Amino acid sequence: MRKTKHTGRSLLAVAGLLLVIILLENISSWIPGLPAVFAPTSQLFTVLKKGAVYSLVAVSMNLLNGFTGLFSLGQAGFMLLGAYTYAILTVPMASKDQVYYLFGGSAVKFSLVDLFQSLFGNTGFGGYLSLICAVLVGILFAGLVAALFAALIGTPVLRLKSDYLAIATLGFAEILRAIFQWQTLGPITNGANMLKSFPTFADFNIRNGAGQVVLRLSTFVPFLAAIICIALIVLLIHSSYGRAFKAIRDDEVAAEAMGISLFKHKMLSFVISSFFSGVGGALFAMYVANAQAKAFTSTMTYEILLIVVIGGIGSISGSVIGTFLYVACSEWWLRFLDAETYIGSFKVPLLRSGFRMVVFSVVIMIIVLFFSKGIMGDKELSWAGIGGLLKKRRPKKKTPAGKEG
Amino acid sequence: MEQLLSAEYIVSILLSGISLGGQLALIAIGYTMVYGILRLINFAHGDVFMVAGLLGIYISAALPMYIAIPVVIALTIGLGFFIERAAYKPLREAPRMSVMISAIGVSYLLQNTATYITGGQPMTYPAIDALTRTVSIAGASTKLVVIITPILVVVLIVLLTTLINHTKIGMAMRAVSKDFETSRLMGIKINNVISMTFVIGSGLAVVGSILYFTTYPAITPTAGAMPGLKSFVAAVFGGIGSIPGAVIGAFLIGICETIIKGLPSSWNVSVFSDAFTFALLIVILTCKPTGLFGEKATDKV
Amino acid sequence: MDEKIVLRMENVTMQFGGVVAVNNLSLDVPEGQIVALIGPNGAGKTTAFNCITGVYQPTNGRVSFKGKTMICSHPTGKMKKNYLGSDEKKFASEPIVNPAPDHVVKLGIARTFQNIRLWKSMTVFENVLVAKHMRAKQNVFSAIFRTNAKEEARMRAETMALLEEQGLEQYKDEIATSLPYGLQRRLEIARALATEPSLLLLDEPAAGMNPQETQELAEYIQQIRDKHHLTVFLIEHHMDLVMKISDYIYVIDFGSEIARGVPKEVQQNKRVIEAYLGVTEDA
Amino acid sequence: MKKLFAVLLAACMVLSLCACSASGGKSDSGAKVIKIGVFEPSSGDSASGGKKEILGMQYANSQVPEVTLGGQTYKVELVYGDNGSSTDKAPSAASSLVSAGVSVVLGSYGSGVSMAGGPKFEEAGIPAIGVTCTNPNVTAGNSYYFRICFLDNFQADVLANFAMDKFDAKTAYCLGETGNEYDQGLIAFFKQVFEAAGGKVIADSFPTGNSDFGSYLNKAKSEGADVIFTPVSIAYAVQIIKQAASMGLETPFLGSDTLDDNMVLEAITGSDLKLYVSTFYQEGGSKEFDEGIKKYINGSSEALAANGGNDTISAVTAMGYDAYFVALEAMKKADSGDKAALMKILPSVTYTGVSGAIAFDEVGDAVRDTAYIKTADTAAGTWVLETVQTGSASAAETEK
Repeated sequence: MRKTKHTGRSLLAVAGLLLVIILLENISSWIPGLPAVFAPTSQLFTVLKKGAVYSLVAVSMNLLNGFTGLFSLGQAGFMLLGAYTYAILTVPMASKDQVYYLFGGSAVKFSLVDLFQSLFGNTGFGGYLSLICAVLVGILFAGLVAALFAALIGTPVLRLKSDYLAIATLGFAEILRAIFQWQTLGPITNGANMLKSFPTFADFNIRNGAGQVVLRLSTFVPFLAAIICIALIVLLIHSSYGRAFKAIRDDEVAAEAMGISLFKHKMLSFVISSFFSGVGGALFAMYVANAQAKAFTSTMTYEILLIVVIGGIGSISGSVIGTFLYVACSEWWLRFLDAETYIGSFKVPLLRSGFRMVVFSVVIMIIVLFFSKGIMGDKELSWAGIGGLLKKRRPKKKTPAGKEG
Repeated sequence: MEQLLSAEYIVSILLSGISLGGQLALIAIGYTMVYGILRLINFAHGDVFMVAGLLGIYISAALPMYIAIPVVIALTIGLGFFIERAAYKPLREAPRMSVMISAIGVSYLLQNTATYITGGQPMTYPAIDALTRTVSIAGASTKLVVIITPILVVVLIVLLTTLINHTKIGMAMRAVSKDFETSRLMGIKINNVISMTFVIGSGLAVVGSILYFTTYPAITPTAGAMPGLKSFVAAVFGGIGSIPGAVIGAFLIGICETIIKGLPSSWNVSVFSDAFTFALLIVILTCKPTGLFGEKATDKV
Repeated sequence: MDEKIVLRMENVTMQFGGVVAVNNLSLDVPEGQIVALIGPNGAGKTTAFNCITGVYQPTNGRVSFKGKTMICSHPTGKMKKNYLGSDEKKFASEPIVNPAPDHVVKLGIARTFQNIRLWKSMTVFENVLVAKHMRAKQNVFSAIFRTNAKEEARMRAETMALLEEQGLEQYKDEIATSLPYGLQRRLEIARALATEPSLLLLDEPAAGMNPQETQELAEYIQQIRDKHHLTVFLIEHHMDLVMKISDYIYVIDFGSEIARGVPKEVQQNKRVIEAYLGVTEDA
Repeated sequence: MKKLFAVLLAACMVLSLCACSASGGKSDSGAKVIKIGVFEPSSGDSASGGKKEILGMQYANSQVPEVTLGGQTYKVELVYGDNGSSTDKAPSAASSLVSAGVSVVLGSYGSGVSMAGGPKFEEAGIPAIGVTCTNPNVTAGNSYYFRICFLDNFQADVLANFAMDKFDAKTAYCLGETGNEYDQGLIAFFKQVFEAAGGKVIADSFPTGNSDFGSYLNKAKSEGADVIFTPVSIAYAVQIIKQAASMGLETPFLGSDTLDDNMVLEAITGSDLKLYVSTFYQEGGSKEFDEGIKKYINGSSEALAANGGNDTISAVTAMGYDAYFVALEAMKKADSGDKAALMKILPSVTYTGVSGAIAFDEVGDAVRDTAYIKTADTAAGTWVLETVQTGSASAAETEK
């Protein structure tokens, strides 16, 4: 009984959140004269979009590292697979020659966008429907390709222990990056060059006949996608399989002795995590509006790992909170540190391009050293927890340290 | 194609491969020693190497070379020591993952600070006359550094092995890497041993940085990342914790990499020069999960 | 012999490098009985267990479960030259069978550990529930989309029943490792039972217990044997426990069998007394 | 200790939030402001070029800091977004400019970053004027991107012809960075022209972050290249030049506009290498500008540092200077600082700057047919004009 009540409340909260996002995105066009933060060009929405995408990736990494205890550093590689799969499948036929101009057009002679447009038409509602279908199918394939690849490399790699597994997966990501940059595959991957012109979040904004935006959905879409995927991961973690994963994390030997097949379950976790990383990669491509192997370096994996750790290894809500804090700090709140600033005629010392990242890394070091359990530890944000927090503490205090220990 | 088979070309490729391997070996030792003792992949090691390069630039601009080099060595060793004390020591009791994250954090901090100071632009390493002189071997002209590197590496490794096998601190190091807890109980000053490891590792990294950046004179904030990762792979490849393993791994990787880069352009394979390192690693790990010279660890049930 | 043999070890030898931990061990565990394997510290008891449960692949020998070969091995590769045991020809022609530990559990052999290995982040309830995972009829999709709700409910109900039976129900929401030592042992047994075994392997179940607790444990083992129709094979140090509950005892020292028999016989065996009291270090 | 840090962290966040809201409202005080976004790399591999391009804009801004539109005087403010020379940082730098409320964007140095940032400007409806991003794909497929420089197919055409005319080159070795649009595009176009004329091209690329160019140069030598074409970022160019110098390579180097940089010049000075680069502007093109910018550079230590410590004028500085005035011209013509109005008027804007006449074609590209080829005087450490190539404009047209 209690359970259904909680599910109901969670669903309500998610629906509420999505509604708030739509409101937030559109409020500036409905009520003029609001502060600049609410304008659609505000950095707020960049943070929200990137945060949504990254939180999915962080959660998928947490599934592997936090819940199954597999120390994998292949995240960027699977994102790359996802991003490329999505991009290759959805670059419209009309743009292919331009995008693949170095290779005289693409070897992939179809595009999901055109495919669905030929079914539903390319204007008005039909156009919107075909966009949704193309993106959906593209994302699904992105996940599947990443999952397939994970299944292939899982057999040799998952037998390795801790650090060896980490370095092997990191290596695989690097190998993937090289393969995708290989000129010989150019007609498919565009060599090492950028893939672009595929549908992005901005394409989901509903426009009227004159091309004016009527309803903005470009932040709502990544949120919806991320929420669905994270919900699936949460369902998995709370299922019998999720418990088996945790058993493997806590004690492999005991898990095996209780009939849990290590290989099967590690593989399952690896493949599922990779699937969602692939989906995350596709969303990332939609967010930055391009796909290029260069972006998916080990630095990206480290970044996501840092997010997971800051949020709390083994905590989904921690990963999500961690992501938004991380993205907001790096993209928005600390940006002023990069600009040379004068107060009157006094030039504020130290402030110039690059200082933001220095401060940011110092903050990260402080968190890592002094709050090594992360924001949430391995606890989850729960209704009871929020209630307790509101009662016990003054609601003002919301720093990461609020829940230490 | 045929031109590529000329003796001159092959010799020049092999020479630069050996010299790259030697430079990687010096970094790899730092990785492998730290791992042997702390079971920590010290991701910041490659960046210490980069910082050593930057220090070389800034200090040699102010001081004559023969003073600058010892100063750079001292400062980098100090940096290595400081990093251990500030970022790793407080986490000695924490899960291994935390320490590794801390290492990634330090790496991030060093790179970003370097970006801030240099503006992210490549800095040019000063030419050290004794190393940059051109010599000619089997018709292939090359810098003296290419010849000096492997010799210096061998000398340093002999010194290091002597230190480890025949001194008290070396014995302590071996003991700690065998069994951390017991060594502590036996009254070995763990922290001193660990600091010493970092000092040696950083010291070798400076020498590596001088040789490396003399050969490839541009230093960007990320200049340490790839050599660092490759050296780590070399260390894993040879069986992490084993010094001869790391050195052999490094030479192998260095040579393979330059050979791949040297293959005919029409094959389009030079993009795999880094990837090949990792492919090699994965093959080794799947055949022999603990590397070439790694010790097999059995879990106690 | 009209009783059915559940577990049979034939010439099992386990050699690590140049050390023979288990040497040519052969034994039978008949159905419904409690059989003990005893021996001084380092005699190779746990290694023998690990050879049965698939943790180690024995160097040589065969283990059969319910009359079927479960594990079979003979020296290969480098070991061929360095093998120090005997009977290496006996199984040479047979294929090597080396199931993973989870496979062994699936056949119906469950075990506990000498140094308790409970899952430390989980509650008492979850510890037992996870052990139910293996036999649940579900797949990952039905688990994610909750179409396995019936199965899940069944697992939970059975777990609860098991906890009640073991008297652990009042601790069900506590973190497993926070329980007192004796209860942790009991929980580990409950967890093993949740895998629905027909043979239960207990690795020093009385380690670290006082006489009172040991007494209780003895009764408890017999109880669960009867209730779950189990065969029990245990390793033990506590002589009184072993003597009290075992139907048959095997004694090993330095990996080799030195005696076998019913408790009475073993108690009076000279070599056993020597092994325990004399030449080797004290147990 | 933990508490202390917690409080400090919290304080940091509050402070930064305040700073954000403060910077948002700053423009309201005093005179009316029009913001021009400067989308340039001031860190990373291309920082050296980006900074010089910015220098041109800053100089232009210092000369004409105000614009009168609709009878009202506006102060023109430059807002900087550092794209870090990397395509993965570019979108977020572009977003930061968008959120700062700029009316028009200038930049970037480097085609890859322009392509990566372009969609963000398009989404926000802000026109962007590319200054020296020469890859065709910057403007193609993005109606909001314009540019005032020539295109790579033109540049490659000029260089390929130059190589064949001057050195009678039969085999060209081309080396570019993997995944850099600019490098790869130029090499591809160069290959087209060079091979069409009967030459042989060996195209090779090195991975990002590579520092061992000896292997590549060795290969070039062994494969018998008559000329080495290296259209790479400044950072790599410097390394290639240095390693080539230490190898004593005699093969002449051809470079694209990126190599017209005093860091490259510094690297080559004192060596025996031969380097020819194509570029947008040659010192002496406009006396007035040359004197003015030199004075400006020498006038502040920061500007001097940005220019690499001397007052050699880079072509990109002149281009940055012109780009600023093109933007201003558009504002005057539209009589508005509104991004939509600017977008509407830009295709029809014409302007004659220090680097020549600027007008846009239907794709948004500048109609340009002049490239300067300079060579490095390795003894004096200066650029010397080799020739001015007025490429057949048709060559550029047919490529499209």
